[in-house]
Amino acid sequence: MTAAVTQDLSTDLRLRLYRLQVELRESEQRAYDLFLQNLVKGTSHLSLGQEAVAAGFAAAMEPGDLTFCTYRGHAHTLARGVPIEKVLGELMGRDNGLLRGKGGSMHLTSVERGVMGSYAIVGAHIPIACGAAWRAQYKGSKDITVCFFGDGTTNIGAFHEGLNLAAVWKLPVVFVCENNLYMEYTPIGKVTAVPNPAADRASAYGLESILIDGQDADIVYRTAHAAYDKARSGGGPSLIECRTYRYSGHSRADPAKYRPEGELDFWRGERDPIRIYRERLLQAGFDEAALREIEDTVRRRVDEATEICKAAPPPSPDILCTDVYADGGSAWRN
Amino acid sequence: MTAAVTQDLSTDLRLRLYRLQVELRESEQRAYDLFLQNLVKGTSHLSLGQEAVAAGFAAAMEPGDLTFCTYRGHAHTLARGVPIEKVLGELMGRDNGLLRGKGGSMHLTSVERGVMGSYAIVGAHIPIACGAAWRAQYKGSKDITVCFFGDGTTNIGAFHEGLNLAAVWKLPVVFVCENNLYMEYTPIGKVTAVPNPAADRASAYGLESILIDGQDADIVYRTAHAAYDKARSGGGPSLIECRTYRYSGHSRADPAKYRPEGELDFWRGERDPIRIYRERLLQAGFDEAALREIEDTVRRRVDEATEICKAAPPPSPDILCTDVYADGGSAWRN
Amino acid sequence: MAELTYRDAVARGIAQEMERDPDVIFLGEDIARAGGVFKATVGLVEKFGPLRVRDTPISEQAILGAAMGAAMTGLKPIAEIMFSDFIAVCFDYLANQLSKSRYMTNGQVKCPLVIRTANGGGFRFGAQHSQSVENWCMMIPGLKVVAPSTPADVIGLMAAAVRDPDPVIFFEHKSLYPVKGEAPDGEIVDQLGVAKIVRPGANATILALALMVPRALAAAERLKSQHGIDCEVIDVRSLVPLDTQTILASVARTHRVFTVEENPRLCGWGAELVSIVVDEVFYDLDGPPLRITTPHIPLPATDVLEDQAIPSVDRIVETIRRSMHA
Amino acid sequence: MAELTYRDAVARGIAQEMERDPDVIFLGEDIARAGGVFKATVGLVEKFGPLRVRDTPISEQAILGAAMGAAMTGLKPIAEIMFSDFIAVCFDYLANQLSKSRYMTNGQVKCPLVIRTANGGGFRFGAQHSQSVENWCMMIPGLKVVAPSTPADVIGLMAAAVRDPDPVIFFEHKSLYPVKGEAPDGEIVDQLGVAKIVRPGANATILALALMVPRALAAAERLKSQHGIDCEVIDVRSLVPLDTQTILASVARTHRVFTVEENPRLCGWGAELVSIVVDEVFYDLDGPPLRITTPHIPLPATDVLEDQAIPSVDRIVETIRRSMHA
Ligand SMILES: Cc1ncc(C[n+]2csc(CCOP(=O)(O)OP(=O)(O)O)c2C)c(N)n1
Ligand SMILES: Cc1ncc(C[n+]2csc(CCOP(=O)(O)OP(=O)(O)O)c2C)c(N)n1
Ligand SMILES: [Mg+2]
Ligand SMILES: [Mg+2]
Repeated sequence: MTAAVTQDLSTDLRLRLYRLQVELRESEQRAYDLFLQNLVKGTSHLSLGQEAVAAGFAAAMEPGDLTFCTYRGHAHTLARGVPIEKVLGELMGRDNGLLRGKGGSMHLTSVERGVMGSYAIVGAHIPIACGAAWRAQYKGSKDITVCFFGDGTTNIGAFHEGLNLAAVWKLPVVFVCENNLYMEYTPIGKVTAVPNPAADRASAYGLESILIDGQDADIVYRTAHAAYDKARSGGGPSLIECRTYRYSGHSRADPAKYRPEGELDFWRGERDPIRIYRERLLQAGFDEAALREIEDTVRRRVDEATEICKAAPPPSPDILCTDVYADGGSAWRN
Repeated sequence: MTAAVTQDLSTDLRLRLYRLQVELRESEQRAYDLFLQNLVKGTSHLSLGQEAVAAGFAAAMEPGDLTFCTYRGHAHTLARGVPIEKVLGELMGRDNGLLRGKGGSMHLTSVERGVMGSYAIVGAHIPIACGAAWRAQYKGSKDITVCFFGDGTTNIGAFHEGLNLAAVWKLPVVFVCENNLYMEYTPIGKVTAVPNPAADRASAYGLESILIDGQDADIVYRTAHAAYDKARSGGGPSLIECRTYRYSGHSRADPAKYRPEGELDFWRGERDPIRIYRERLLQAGFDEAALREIEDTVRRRVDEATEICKAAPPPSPDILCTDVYADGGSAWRN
Repeated sequence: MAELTYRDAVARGIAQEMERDPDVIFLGEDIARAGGVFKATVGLVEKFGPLRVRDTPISEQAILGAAMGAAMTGLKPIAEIMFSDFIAVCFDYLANQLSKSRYMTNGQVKCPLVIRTANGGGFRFGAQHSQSVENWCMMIPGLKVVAPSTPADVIGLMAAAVRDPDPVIFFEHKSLYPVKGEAPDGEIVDQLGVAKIVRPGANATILALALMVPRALAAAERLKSQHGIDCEVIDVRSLVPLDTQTILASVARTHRVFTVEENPRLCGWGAELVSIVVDEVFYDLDGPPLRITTPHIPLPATDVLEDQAIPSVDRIVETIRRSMHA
Repeated sequence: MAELTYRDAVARGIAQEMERDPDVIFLGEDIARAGGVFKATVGLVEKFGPLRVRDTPISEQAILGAAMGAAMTGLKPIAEIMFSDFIAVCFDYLANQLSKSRYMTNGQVKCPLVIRTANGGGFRFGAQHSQSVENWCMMIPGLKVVAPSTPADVIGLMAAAVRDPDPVIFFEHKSLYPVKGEAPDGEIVDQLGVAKIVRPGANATILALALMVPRALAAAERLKSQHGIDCEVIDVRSLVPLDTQTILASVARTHRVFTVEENPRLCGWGAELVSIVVDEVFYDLDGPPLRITTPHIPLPATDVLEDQAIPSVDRIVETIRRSMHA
């Protein structure tokens, strides 16, 4: 892991990275509160603690670039500019949700914003992301595709097939492994043949081994940028492993008792991405009031979004059978 | 690839390796002749040219060790001592066949001889072999499991899942990649991200990279022996890539026109495993008459086997619905 | 007699078989130390140790492949596929491998194993974590398919499945995990291929499975009390082997049949059962056999939509009432 | 009008669509330089180049995943799965991904793609290379399922499938590849969801698909000439969308229905069609609807056994004759 060098990042960009991380943190925290209030339907998988990864990769993307993520996708969806109320609304199963409640928290999608879906079958989206990148290559368009997944995902077959295809076809796709140390409840090291589940496998696809500190948004941003440039200029795919940590349990049902004492405190303390970034900005001479202003604005937006969602009705039962087929319906017969 | 060192192999073993290779060659050649005479039903996948791999790995196995192979499994089945007529009979769809015609050439199995099946879905048997090895580990029995597959198989998901599981659980299984340079008709290099499809991926499973000359039965035998010893003594799995070549097309329907001019001649000439081995034996002072005697005996056995098969009837229609379930029948209802 | 949940019955059923036979081993994702994501396997690793209760990587093909290899060579594995939807990522093992190897090898290879998996809707998990996929398995020759609806059946059918010499898919219903029921003390061993008449009735036969059994029962009560239609409710329990004797005898008595299933409409097990009925007792029927199913759609996530999709007591009542012209 | 084989019709159908629309791309194993293992795609890479006709690794999940990703973002991929049995190794894409993404995303994501695959028996390839798996796909909401029986239908239905905005599974029958038929010159564009009455008849309706169509026709001829039973034969062609109008109208006219399918018995498409018929035109039926299927067994390899397993003209004739008491 290289040290953060921040000089060449613009002031604007640095504030944007900070704002984004705060927004992801506050939104996820709110999702958790709403769950405690029994207002979130179904399951949810929070990214608390993993904000730097989502913020850094998204900030380095251009409009038109594509995101593929997993059920743990709230942060990646928000980071592409999808309004908070559309995400919270979907979690709450309201008609104003991104998918009007049809998909739920595990399938957040905003084609408009380039979020081409959240996938709940581990690894399935890796080949799908290849296909999106293949389209760009075939059409000669300059967009790139970014595909996020967890450490546990590196042990499933679709990972292997997708990585090999991307490498052989030199596709403009960037694979991002968020290694948060656990698959569901099992430590990743117990079920994986190599210590770094993605980085130690890059060579199996002829790719460079890249392992970075996922708690440092600047490092993430720079790494992302380099990989995107390479992809855009025909250099093919990258596989980037980010060391990170999730503060909450795997999903809403999980109290995460399997973690060793002190582990959470360590990460939430000195390894917290927002704390790290805030301190760096202050040290670099940014005005604390400006940071407070960002934090307050974000909180207001999250509050507003929450109210919008609470006021929103559930979807109409009429949409139960719509949009199975392209004609808008579900008729399987003439 | 290391040079062959033969001193420490016993005379008996060396003759056995020779005999085995000749037997595989003659049997496969006969299968091809029978196909030309329209006596082979369905498809068939010959191992002509790949005899040293099958002979070397089988000769190093103990009774009770287990073989898992693919549709290209005639040689591996014969190498464990399954009678030639049982293999040819199955290819010809006769009642005397190993499976009475129910399985066909792609599913040769002899539980009695430790041949736990030939599998026709690429890669499927890799996790299955893990399970057999897991049983040995759990039961504390000393047998090992050997799993053969092709270069093209390294790109399918099941390969990845099986290799990782075997490594994590330290299973007594030896994976053997027969790299014959082609998947079906496509050169393996065109669809694989690394030059050596298995050896270059061993590190992704924390395994040593092993790449050997698959045309030299002595090298194969020694490598097999070392891997088996390691597996038997609790050292976990090995992944061994053998460079080899198939002389015929992928399957009976394939004239193999996609191969560059001269390639077949090169392999069939100076790289032929039987020629290599015969010359080595002669140089080491073995009597040519003894080798001729082996060759003649094998040919006689293949002739006899052929006659047995030609005389054998097709299976009775009565077996159509037997052995779907353990009660011997196929009743799905009471 | 003890009261226990369907969830606890799973652990008890597995423990009963592991205690009896040291060749029974159990593998799956997060099943050991964590006790399973549905907490249905809590305590097993403590009781039987990490060599018999084994956490795996996220590798469903490796899970089923390893189970098959172990079964072929003498063990009796129980493999968990966490959600039945994930059968799709390891379907080759079900469809082409463990179901067919006995036949293909002329009886040489045996695959005595159990695949248990959480099936069905009700948790607002959306389209990839809520499906009922009994039909994906019923259509594959060589498999046996079981789906208990009560805690006692969980234990008894688990025992029957583990002791069966063929591969058995054991569908546990997610929404039944918290449901309580009575179970006798001591060993419980049931039989595959035996349906249960859980409510006798004279006017029509309702065939149901898993979560649809309590719904069919509730519907039958209402049909009786409000509409005077007396339905016989059969808990099919086992799709393969199928207890056609009990089913056909009931239809021959009642002259009408309705199936209630969570499968989406096309090619569900209801279609198979209806086809068997019309093939074999056509002339006993007084009216069309009807299927009550989830519509042919992916499952929606949010509650108002999911509740509408899966057959409800209301829908069962309405369909039967209308069809019986009451 | 030209005579061509079913095999050549595949390449012609794909070429017709690739010529029309530069967004149509084609991928699969050994499809380009080698022209496919069934030689059904010979000449395409020469005509359209290696960027549009692309050989892949042995990675069926990557093939379907890549096709889906390309379809979602604007292309119209045709993906080959060499043998339909291999659908089992990439079933997640069919069952959970490309079929469901439109619904789950409230209509945002579109998946206009075609998966073509060699289906069915007759080549003595054994249990893992001979299956008919139309039912594996028909049961999945969101998919369309097509299975042509003639060269002209191959071209026309391929065009319809490629131009369709939904994912379509296109089952080519291995045993039909060498069969010749007439096809009009020039562009051929057919329609999904339209069955064809290939032989009108008054006494019974036979519903068949793919290789079973010529067999049903031969059986109908024999039933007529030898037993005086005049059967209407319907080539169903498209299982989803299903032409229930043509089917139900025919049954209402003939009062009897028989399905002929290669699917193993349980939960085949025959069960679905029978269930629809009894649900909707029960009172028009003069006798039980019967299914003529492969028995519920894995397919055997050798000729004498395979020929016995798959419905034959003899078996169709016998079943219908006996059921019609002729
Ligand atoms: C094919 C499949 N197997 C299992 C699951 C259940 N499951 C959901 S998330 C998860 C853990 C994934 O771990 P990782 O890839 O590290 O991602 P993280 O949740 O840590 O972000 C598992 C096992 C699934 N959704 N899909
Ligand atoms: C899952 C799957 N995909 C495709 C095939 C078709 N197929 C049979 S053999 C083969 C090539 C395998 O190549 P390799 O692993 O190198 O083995 P070889 O035939 O060269 O011994 C292919 C693609 C298959 N049987 N299974
Ligand atoms: Mg993780
Ligand atoms: Mg090969």
